[in-house]
Amino acid sequence: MTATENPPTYKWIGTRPIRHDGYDKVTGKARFAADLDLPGQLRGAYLRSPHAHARIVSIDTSAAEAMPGVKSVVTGADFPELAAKNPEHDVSVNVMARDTVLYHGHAVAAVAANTQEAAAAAAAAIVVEYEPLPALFTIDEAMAEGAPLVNETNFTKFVKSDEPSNLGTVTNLERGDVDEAFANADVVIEREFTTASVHQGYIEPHACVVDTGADGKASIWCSSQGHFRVRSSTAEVLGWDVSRIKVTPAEIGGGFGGKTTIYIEPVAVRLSEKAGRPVKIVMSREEVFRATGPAPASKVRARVAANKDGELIALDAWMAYNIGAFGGIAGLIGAMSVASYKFPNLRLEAYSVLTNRPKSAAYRSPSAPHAAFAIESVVDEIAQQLDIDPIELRLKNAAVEGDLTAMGMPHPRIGFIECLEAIRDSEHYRSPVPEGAARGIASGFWFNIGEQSSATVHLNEDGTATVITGSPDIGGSRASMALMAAETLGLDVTRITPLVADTESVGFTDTTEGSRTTFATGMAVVQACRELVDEMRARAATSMGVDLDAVEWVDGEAVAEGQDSMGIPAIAAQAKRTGGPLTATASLNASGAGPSFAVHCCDLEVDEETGHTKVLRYTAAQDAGTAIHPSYVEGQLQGGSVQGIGWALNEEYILNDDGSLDNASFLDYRIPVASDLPMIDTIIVEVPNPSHPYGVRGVGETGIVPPMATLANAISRATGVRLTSLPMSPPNVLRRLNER
Amino acid sequence: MRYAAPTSVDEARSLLVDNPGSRVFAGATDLIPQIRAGLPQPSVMVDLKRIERLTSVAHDGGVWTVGAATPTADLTANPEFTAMFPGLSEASGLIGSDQIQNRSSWGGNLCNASPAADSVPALVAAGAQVVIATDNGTRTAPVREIVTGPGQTSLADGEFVIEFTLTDPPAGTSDAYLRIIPRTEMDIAVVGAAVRLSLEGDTITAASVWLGAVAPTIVQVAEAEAALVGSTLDNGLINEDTLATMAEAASAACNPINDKRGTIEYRRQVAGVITKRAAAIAADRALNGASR
Amino acid sequence: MNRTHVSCTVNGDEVDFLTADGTSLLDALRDELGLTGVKEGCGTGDCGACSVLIDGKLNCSCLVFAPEAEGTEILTVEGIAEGDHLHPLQQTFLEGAALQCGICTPGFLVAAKALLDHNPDPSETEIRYALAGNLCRCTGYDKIIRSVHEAAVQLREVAK
Amino acid sequence: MPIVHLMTDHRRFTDGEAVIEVDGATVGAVITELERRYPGLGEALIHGSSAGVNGEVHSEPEYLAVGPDTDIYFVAPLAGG
Repeated sequence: MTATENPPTYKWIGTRPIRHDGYDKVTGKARFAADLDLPGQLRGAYLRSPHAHARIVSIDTSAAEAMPGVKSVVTGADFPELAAKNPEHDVSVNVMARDTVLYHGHAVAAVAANTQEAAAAAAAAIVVEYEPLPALFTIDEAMAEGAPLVNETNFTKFVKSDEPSNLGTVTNLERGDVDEAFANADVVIEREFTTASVHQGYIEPHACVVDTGADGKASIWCSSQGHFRVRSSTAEVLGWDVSRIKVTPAEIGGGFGGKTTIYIEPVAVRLSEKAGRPVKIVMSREEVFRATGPAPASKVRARVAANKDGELIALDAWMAYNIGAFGGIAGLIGAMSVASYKFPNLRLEAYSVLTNRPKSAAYRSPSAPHAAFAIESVVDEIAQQLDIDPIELRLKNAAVEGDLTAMGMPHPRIGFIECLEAIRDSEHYRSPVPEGAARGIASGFWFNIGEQSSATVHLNEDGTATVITGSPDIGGSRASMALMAAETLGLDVTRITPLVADTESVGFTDTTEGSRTTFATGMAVVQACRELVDEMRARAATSMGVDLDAVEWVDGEAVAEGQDSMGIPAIAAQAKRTGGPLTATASLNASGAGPSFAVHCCDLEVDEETGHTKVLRYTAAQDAGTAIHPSYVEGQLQGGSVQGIGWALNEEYILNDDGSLDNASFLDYRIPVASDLPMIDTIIVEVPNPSHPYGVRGVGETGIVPPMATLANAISRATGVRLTSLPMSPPNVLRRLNER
Repeated sequence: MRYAAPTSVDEARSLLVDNPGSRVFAGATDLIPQIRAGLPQPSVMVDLKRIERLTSVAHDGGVWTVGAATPTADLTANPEFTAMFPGLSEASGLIGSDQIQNRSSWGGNLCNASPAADSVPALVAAGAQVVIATDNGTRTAPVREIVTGPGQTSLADGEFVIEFTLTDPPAGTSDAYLRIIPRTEMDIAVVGAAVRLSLEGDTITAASVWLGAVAPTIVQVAEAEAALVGSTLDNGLINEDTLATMAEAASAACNPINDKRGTIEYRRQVAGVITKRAAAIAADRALNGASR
Repeated sequence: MNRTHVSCTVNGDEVDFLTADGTSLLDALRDELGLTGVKEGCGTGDCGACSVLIDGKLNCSCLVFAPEAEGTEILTVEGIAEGDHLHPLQQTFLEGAALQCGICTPGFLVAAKALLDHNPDPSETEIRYALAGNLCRCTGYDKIIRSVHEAAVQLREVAK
Repeated sequence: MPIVHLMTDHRRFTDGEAVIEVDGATVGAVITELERRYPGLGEALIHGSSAGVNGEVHSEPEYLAVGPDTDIYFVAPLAGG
């Protein structure tokens, strides 16, 4: 279903062609990073820290080096020390520990050998002497007065200080007079919320194949959301110029933010260099859980004040994000993500807190889900207490164009109201709540970003076109690029081949993150296609012998009065005579990314004897701006929703006392399985983004923001118990029900 | 490490006797992850699935003989077996995904000796016996005597289970198995409860109640059995007092641990819940089976 | 480690290969036979990305020792299409946008084929439980379930 | 003159002042002027912010032209997942 405001008429945009890369993916031909092998290739394996925090006293690799089949061994000593202020410093240390291990599973050494088994055996034969240091795992421990340092090289960002700290950022945002608002409020609800650390859970483990040459250059094939960032980060970690590295993106088996950074590539480069052979590293699932990803755990205290007619007059929140062993800005982003309601009075205090846990990574609207879980829960409780329909309460307070986000900037044109109305008017919301079940709704917001993109369009000699970008395709973006090119050129989408090129074959392009690819890279594609259209008009004018001004471009054809119109194949066929190959390139730093709001609705029932929650029905409405390929927009909404449902119900990092991960497998890190879920209905709301030629906002991330509160709000209505801690797993739910 | 696929019990026995550190397997669904996780590798991995007797299912003279390596998918797909042992069939069908079901077996589920094995409480409730290959012949033992602790069995070195035997349930007898898992599939039981009971008219004349995943080995809930025996169904339902007594007894019988799959408190509480639910299902089945 | 010579049929072709005895069938298919459509997501039987049919039965190839394949018939995602004619499941997955990143797709196709081979008219619940051993993190399963259902409809039409 | 809006975090350089009129034809010129007036603020803005101008967020906006009535909102740099 699509709710569209003044729909423009498009020929290709909004259609649902089969994605171009789909055929290879359903026949097993698609090449993911682990599917590539090079002649003479070695396999790499890691030794990882058995301590959450320890000084490395010594590393003895001699036994490993002497083992059969072992070709190279690397440790922290094989990488240059970067200055603490270097933006890649933390990545460098995370890739391979130097004198200190900072979390259980931190890479300490790596081996390349003829076989995976030989490499693993040799890694296990490396002898490391550790001197354990105090390890901190929770926000409370790390923020406690006099707490030992998690990481001696962390300095709080945006603050001038020479003292290392356990805080990555400290943020205060304030407007209005919060204390007075609370003093005058009719209703005040205050709750403390906690969320567990969760993993992105992409099904494909990190993998790369690296070859290094005698010319001192390295070629990397890898799974990544941004191969240009792989290039720059790897170069920095190695102390190299980027020109020494070529990165070719393989198909990527899921990322969700977790593949926006690097882990294995510089290690593979050094192993390959030292061995003089290609090296392949494929993480095990256990390594993925122990040493990559997770999104932060959090603790949020939220207090909301309202008038009795449901006007939300103030929000006062304290937020802390457990970001693992390295600096980061999760707390700042979390505070900035507070943007859904007008809240004339607002006070946010937010912290990014370091602990001896794996370095946290982005995960789909990073930091926003934690804040939304708290605020959407408290707002819902206000609606309950005032006996106001939860959508009506939100409609009354929803931010519109010109209202301020927490960071003080006015919203551009946004579609929050439209999303609320879409759910309010949906068949789902209008239908009675099933007996024994309860219904919940919640909303979510994410900014989306612009950043740099490049695109090249080649018109082939037969009139087909190739669209080349530098944006790894994690969810169907190639199909979107082809559709935007088809629309702009007036060319059948099946006559367009969209490609993702390596770092040497296309202009610089930022990572696929921040829901930016269809927006920003799409903008580059449209710009390149427009230039190509201008060039085709010029060539047609030459062929026709008329002035350029006399030629118009109409539905894929050059049209001039008194002349036979020329289609793209005819123009392509004339290319050599009219000036040579037809090609166009565009590069840009996109501004004007359009925020995307979402509103979710679910019906669920709770087994009050066992604490099980069963989601019976789920509907997600989200503002796409314009849905270029509606199937893949729906897919983003559905995928985000289900990741959120997993986050809400069962996913969590369970740490042992020593900081090791107790559930480093898909058996016990419980992402939703097909039988856990109902169909996920979607409503694509289209409030076009005025800053994009086709109105695109980007939809990749917001979908994960509302589900936790959506479910908690429904559970509250089902049981009378307000759950404030994630996951709402059966034991946790039953414990709270017992306390009733 | 060497792989061997004997085709007879004798051949398998010889491999085990001749190769210290060897190990039998059927589905390998636990063995391969254990090897991956760094547990010691067996000298010889003896694949039992090529021995016909170990993958055969026979029903003869009121006795079921089920090869120890028979895939559980074969059992759940067997309508005659499932009609007689619906609870045991559903317990067998809960061992992992469809993929796992084509590999998992009673023999493996039993001898892996996890306290959470789904089929074991149901097998014991059904009075199953195992035929064990010893170093010079065979011996028979009740299933409940095999597991002695987590990862521990009473099987001597070189012994392996050949087959399971079950006698047809008496008239008016049926069973049920329920488990608690966080999701709907793909999890290890947090608690499992098997109940088998017999009816004469509306009166329960025999009952067997066993719990999994709440102690180092499965646990019999004798008090629940005692509460059931002699009670009468009211409109086909076990009365509330009996259910409450059972639930309380089941909770009390638990000796669980806190782990990543559940807390002590949770396991105790839900053990009672699923025990009474399983009993209700078993009673309904016994009644409807008996009335047919 | 001992090595074993294995002969079997893979996607209709008789093949043989030499494998270390402890090697998984998954690694043998990928490394010895080049069938990299079979994916590893976990190596412990929890994600289903390595699903194959062995003698018509659905298996996680990561939980099978390669020597066990002796004499069997194996079907991988590479063998589902007949020549250049896609299997209805492949076609409905494409048309129904049942894949995003595509890493789980081979396993889902094989598992769905196993389901439809013995249950031509599964309910939504049956499809969901039959595919519970296959993890997908991108789609939320919705479009996969719909596509399997649609393929079942098409296969039943063909069978008529 | 362009009107600069500062996040709370940046107001510690301005003695709590949230909205400041600053001369400059580009965002970069505005930042330079802010640094001159409030030592440290310019550096903080260069290394830790994007700018919202005319409803669009710009990353690394130093050369972006601004008019006499343009509102400039300095916000933290964003990424995403």
